[in-house]
Amino acid sequence: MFESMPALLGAGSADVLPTTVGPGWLWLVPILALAGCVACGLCLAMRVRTKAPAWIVVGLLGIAFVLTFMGYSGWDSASAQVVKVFEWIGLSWGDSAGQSLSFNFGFYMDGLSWLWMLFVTGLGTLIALYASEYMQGDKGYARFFAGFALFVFSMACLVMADNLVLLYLGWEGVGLCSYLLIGYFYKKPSAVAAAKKAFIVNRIGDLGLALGLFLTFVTFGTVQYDELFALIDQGVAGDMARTPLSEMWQTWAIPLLLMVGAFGKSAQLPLYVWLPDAMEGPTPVSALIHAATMVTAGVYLVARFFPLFAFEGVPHYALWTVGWVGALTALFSSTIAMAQFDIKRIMAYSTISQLGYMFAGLGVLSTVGAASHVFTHAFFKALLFLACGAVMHGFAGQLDLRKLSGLWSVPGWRIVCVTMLIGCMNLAGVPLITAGYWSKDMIMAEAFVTPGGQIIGWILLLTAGLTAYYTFRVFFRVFVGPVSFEPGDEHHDDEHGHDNGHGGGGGFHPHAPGWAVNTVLAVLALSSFAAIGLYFTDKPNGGFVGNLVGDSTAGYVTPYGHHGADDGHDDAHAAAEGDVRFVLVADPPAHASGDATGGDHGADGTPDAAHASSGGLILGMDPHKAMYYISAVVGLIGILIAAVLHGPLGMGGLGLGTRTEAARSKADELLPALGPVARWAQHKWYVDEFYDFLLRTPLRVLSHVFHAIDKLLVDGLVNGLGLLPRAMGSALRPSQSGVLQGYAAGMAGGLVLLLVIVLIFM
Amino acid sequence: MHLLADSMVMGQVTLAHYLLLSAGLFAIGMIGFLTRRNLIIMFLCTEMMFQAAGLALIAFSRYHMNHTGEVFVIFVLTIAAAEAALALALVVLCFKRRESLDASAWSELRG
Amino acid sequence: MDGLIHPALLYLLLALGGIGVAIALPRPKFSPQILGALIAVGAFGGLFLILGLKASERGELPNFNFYIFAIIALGSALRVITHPRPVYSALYFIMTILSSSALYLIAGAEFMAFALIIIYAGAILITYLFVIMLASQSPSEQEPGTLSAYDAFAREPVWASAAGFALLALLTTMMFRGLPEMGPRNQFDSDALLAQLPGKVDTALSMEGLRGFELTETREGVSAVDPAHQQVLVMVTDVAAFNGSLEHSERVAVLFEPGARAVAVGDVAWAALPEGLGVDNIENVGWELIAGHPMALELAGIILLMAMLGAVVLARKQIELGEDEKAQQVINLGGGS
Amino acid sequence: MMSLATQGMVLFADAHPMVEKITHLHAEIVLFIATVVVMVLGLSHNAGMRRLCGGVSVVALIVAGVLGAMTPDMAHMPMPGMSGFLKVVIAAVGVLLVLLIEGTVDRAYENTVRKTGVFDGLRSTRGEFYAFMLFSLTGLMLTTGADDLIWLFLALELTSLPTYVMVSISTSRARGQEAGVKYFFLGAMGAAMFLYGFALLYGASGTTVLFAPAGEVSIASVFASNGLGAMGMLGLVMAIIGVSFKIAAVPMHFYTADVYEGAASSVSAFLAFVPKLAGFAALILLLSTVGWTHGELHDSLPDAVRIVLWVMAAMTMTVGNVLAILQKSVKRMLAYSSIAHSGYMLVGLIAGPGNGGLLAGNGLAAVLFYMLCYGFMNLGAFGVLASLERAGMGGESEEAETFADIRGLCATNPLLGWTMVLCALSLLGFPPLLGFFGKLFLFTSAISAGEILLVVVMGINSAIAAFYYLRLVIASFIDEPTAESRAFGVTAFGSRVAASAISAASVVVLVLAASWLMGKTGDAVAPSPTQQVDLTAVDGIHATIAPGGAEE
Repeated sequence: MFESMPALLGAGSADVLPTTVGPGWLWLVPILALAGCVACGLCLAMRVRTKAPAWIVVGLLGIAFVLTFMGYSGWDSASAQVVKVFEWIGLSWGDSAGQSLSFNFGFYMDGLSWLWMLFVTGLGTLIALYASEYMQGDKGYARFFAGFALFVFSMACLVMADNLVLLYLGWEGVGLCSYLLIGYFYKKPSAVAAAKKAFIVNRIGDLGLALGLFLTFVTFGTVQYDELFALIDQGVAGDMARTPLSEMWQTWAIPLLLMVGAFGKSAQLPLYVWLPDAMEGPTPVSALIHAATMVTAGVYLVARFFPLFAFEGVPHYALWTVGWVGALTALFSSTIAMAQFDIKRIMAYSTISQLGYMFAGLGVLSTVGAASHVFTHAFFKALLFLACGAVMHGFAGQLDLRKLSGLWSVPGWRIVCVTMLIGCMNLAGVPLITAGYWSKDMIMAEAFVTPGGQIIGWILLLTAGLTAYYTFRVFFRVFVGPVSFEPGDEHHDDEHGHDNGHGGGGGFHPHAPGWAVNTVLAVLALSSFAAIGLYFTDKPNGGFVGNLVGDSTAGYVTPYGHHGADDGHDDAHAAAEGDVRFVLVADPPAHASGDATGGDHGADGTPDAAHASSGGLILGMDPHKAMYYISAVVGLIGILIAAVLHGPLGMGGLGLGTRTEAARSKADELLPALGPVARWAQHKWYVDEFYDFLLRTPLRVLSHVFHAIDKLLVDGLVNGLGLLPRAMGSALRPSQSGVLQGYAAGMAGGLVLLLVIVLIFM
Repeated sequence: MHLLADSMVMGQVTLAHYLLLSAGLFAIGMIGFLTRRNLIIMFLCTEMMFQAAGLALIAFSRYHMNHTGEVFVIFVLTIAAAEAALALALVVLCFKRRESLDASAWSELRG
Repeated sequence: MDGLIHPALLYLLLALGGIGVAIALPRPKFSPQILGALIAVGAFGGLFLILGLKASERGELPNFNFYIFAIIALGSALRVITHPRPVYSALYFIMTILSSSALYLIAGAEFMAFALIIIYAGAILITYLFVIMLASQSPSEQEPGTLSAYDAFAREPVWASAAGFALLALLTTMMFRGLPEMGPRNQFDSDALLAQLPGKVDTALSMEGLRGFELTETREGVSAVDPAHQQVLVMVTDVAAFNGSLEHSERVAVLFEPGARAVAVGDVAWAALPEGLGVDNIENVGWELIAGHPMALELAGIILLMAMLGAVVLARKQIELGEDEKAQQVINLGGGS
Repeated sequence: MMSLATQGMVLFADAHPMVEKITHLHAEIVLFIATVVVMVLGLSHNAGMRRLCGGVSVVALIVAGVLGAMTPDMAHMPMPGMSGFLKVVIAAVGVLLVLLIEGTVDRAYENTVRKTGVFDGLRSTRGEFYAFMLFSLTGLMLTTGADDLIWLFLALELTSLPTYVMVSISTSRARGQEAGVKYFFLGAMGAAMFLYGFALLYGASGTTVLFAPAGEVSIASVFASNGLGAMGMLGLVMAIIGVSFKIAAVPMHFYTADVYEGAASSVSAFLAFVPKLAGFAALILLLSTVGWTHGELHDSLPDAVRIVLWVMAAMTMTVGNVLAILQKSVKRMLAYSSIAHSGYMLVGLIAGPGNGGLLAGNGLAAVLFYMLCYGFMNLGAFGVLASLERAGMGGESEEAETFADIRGLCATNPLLGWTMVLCALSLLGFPPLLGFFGKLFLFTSAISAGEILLVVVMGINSAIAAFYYLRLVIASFIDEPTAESRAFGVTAFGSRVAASAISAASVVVLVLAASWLMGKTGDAVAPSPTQQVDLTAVDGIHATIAPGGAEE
């Protein structure tokens, strides 16, 4: 049977990560989170009004983080630790393969799991600490932390699971927590609607995952990762005949189904609609769940099943879809972000956009890039959200960037401003000094050298510029410039005493963040920078994330070997492991053979040749290097435009400094008459013309179009999903007329119709 | 009684006669159930459908030359009697409340 | 056998019957019920006629009485659903039951025929009549001879007839198609039953003057051993099987010496079976009921008990508190003294 | 000379299946005795004695459950262990149903009696109500072990006839009677349909015995040797359609919502479990006579039957779900969802016991397991409604019914609120609750049977179900209590609350035992090792007795 397999696959199971028995105490990590949930539940029942729930959760999550870190330190890299806690389901209905269904409550800890667990527990602790202050005084304090802890528990199950069923459990669990926490302010109808929307859209994705799960079980006869990946590695299905996977349609169908699940959870086109609305939840929830952790579960899922996604010898429909959808999502949502005024919504769209980057990265086989971006994004996006949250909290719910300005100069807000700047720099990809720049570049560079990925690369590059623009638009509008703000109309349930907020800026005193918020922001800001350091440590193996991904299911199918000088991460590792073998279908033969001829690693050895055949040179340079320059330039241009249009360089100019709110608002309007601005400075017209007709109009139109598509088509689709059953129900409702004989007629008619069916098919 | 009794063996064509009659009674019973609005007549129609089944059972019993079908009919009669007892009690109860035997009078629950 | 009735003819006549029923159902204004009934009965008559022709072709024409009672049964069934007065409907239903019982008789189910008359026509239908009398508004209050609105006309006669006759068409199509495919028939086992009715054998033999036999069941029938004459009487239930050379199918008694292993034709002394040594329908049914379905019999008893209880519970005064009691109840609930 | 005496004995034993059968019926006998006891107790003048009814029923059910667990396997059945297993399930759920039904009928009257001390035997319906319930449960247990068409017919009727009475008398409002009339009349029509089907099955096979030991004639053996034929097919399909009235499958579903809404909540809970289980047991038995060996791979029902069930399953799921979305009344919504759940379970019936190949999901085990899950979660949801009441017109209390009535339940009554949330999530199939495992099992079996399209329909329907189950969650967990919903207090009958809470707890706790339970259901439908349809046996029956006279 082996002759039917590609020669490359002949290496046998040696390529699977060897499994070792992990530390038995690892179950404490999820259980601590669950204990936190139970404790908060008790607090809720006992009507505890103090901050005890917060401290319990912070403490327990902190311990969980420490335990995770200990476990990670004790992890023998290049192996997957398996911890079996107890057997959950053990059924068998025969002796042969596939005639049993068993799965454990157990953990499979390879690099991917460790990476995710580290930032899930770490960020979880930090954000819980933040929330301890942010949510202070809210009536549902204990309820919030119960949901929060339950989320961490579910996420831990999802990430640590050693089988698909437990993953599915965690998957649904995080969805439920997300639903409960989005609907946390249940008095707001919009929050309830958003919660429902999130849940239902996620159900569509979950349906894909569930079908994928079943199909996996049908195909492989097991849902346990270790057995599953061993089979995939051997390239055979789990039936008696050991059918080669390359001959089975399931091999490409399973990834497609899993992909649908991933799209739902990670808010990709067209299932992204729930995420912007999800911002109705409390900001810490947005930061943790809807920016840093849960939404990356889709990336995790694809990375986890990467061996199947990139399985050689079958069409890679799923991988290509992932790449293209990711790229388009990135572009699409960044254009929408440009037209928004609500800073949390901007962050939400930017999250979707960045998730698009990650998927695009996966699609172009850069699992390391995707994982790196997940990692850095987790920090800086959490940071951005928390900073926004601090602003929102301080200004009584004001999130409109037209109504906030110059926070830099407001006393007590300096830390928020500085951290916000750091976050924005990361998101915008300010070259060299920000982690976001490196991780984003990793994806783009891979895209350009991947055959067929150039267009994705260009899209991502364009998106990078747009990202830089809208990120700094927020920063310049809100934090720089003259002090001017208008408090929101939201009265928190807490007793902070902002009830005089309605009187405009005059009587309103923004409530500067306290120590917990500032500490968390500072720690996150430092971490965002420190994340760069992590890339450059242990360089031969591609840095911290590269190492981790290399020692996981995502890395054991390492894609192309080719890398720029500065982060030759997975390459060397891959070379050492000797398993560079999966190539895209679209790969030209030359490249494939280069890779295929017995671990020679043509791509690695002669990168230029390989790239010449596939991607060609850009600016006479190796695409990687070129990309570093190009993306740096693009990013800086974006920032520059933002500065011109919204910041110190624009409008009134640096020295003029007397711009009014009205003028700034006008700048965002599409009105051809720009009024006062035109009169101020003639020479600014060029900028404005350029802005209006060459840049802004098309972009506004584009974003309007996209927005319309969003509202009409995608939203409509989702609403339609609800509408169709309702319409069917309304159509069927007359059948339930309440008249006895009407029912009897229905029964008789049904009998006749079914007998006709029998007559036809007999 | 042997004047009426047919030959010992019932052939397939004779069986077809009985089945046609039985199916006819069943269909007429169903039509009656759907059209008549008097609760008592409606129930009478279900009795007719039961009777149709009974006739088929007797015919099959003869055809197969065993008596299980006849015994089945005894039980059908039992159930018909039990159902009739309950149905009539229920009809009386309903009549007391609405002073009408109209089935359509009972259509508050709907949707 | 597939060609019992040509499908086109079958469906045509059924459609005619459907139209007839639809016409016959009572309507508020113009209601040519007689015409409809005639059409419907005519259609059914046509079907039976065709079947009868087919039967005479094959030489298995049913008893002529069958046709009479079949038409009476169907006609009165039609009248049950078309007659606007409930009492008449019930009476016509009794008519249906009576003709059904005649058909039972024709099919040789004597016990069930009479049971049907006693139980159904006698007991159940009388209850119906009683309830109809009880529950109908007395006509004297209103103008005599008027009907309740719900009795006066039928609900959706056309659609209901269409559905009913479509069902009939499907049923007959499939049943006629299924008839020739039916499995081989079981043998009439009433003679085998003799084996299990030793008392009956004993009585019959005594009546024939064959006394003093010890009766024992064997596989083929009953062996009656005459100790004095060292003879064994075996009643063979299936002579053809007992000896392939015999073609007639009377039941015979075979007398032969005890201990004989094989029975050759020459060794057999044939004697006619005593008169009365057969099993009646009622004995068959009784045996099938008691020996075959004893637990079902118990179960039927439980169901009847349940039905009795149910009827009592339903028919007695319900818990409907009067106005005073309701007021009292409110005070009780609210006051709680 | 042969040993005539011995042979005679053997013949006699053969002729009396009663002796043999009665060893399988201990549980039913105990229940029937308890029924009679309860009937008599309910007429007592002593209020204490009258209140014993519930206790006696519970004890009897527990004893019946234990006896049911000890029921010997019925070797001649295609699934010898099914009856014993189901009896235990019935007893377990039955106990909860008894607890839930406490106080259903004569609250107002009991209160009057309590105040005045005057007993009017004519107007008490307390004992009888329990009696009807036990009658019905007895019938249900008998259905699970039916090996004869007559038996099956009687057992099904014994299951359903008492429920007609229960619905009619469960409330004194007109709605109860309307529900009773609809249920009864349509039920009688359904019964006529399956009776006609039974008659045709008898006609096609010449016997009413469904299953018999190898070598004896039964419907299963005749069908196995002669094929189904058009007559058998017609009979089987009519029987299936008629019986599907009990499980509320399309096109026999029309009564469901009206009846569930009109009856008291506790009776609705009863209706959603008892007749439904009876229907599924009957369907499993009926389908077993033809077996799932007709496909190309010997792995499916005969085409026509499969397609009929397919259409019914798809329609049932869809109709139930889309109608459930539109409801304002929780009871009606649960009724429609009950239709939908029947649709899911029909998928398991189509899948059948599997062919033992790769991933042999056993659809029948899945059906039984799902029925078990459904029994608990549905009972919990109805139980919450039955546990909430407010003073209504005329001193009679009203039960909670609409979504508005349970708004903010988690805040006003956390126990009931969380019961509702858990049961709703479980009904939705939310992991890791019990309902999830039920669906998982059904999905797996359907996929292994190759019914991919049906699985997709089922998946879509599960997604649609989210719309209305979430409304339950939202109403009880997220919505604020209103004055209207605050008017509802917890009923005086603590056992109802206990029954609901126990159901919700089971939904959570049984998850840990899910594997064990699945194993049990798997055993329950494991085919009999001796049950091979002996093709030669049938010929043997018709073969004439070989000449040879008296044998040795």
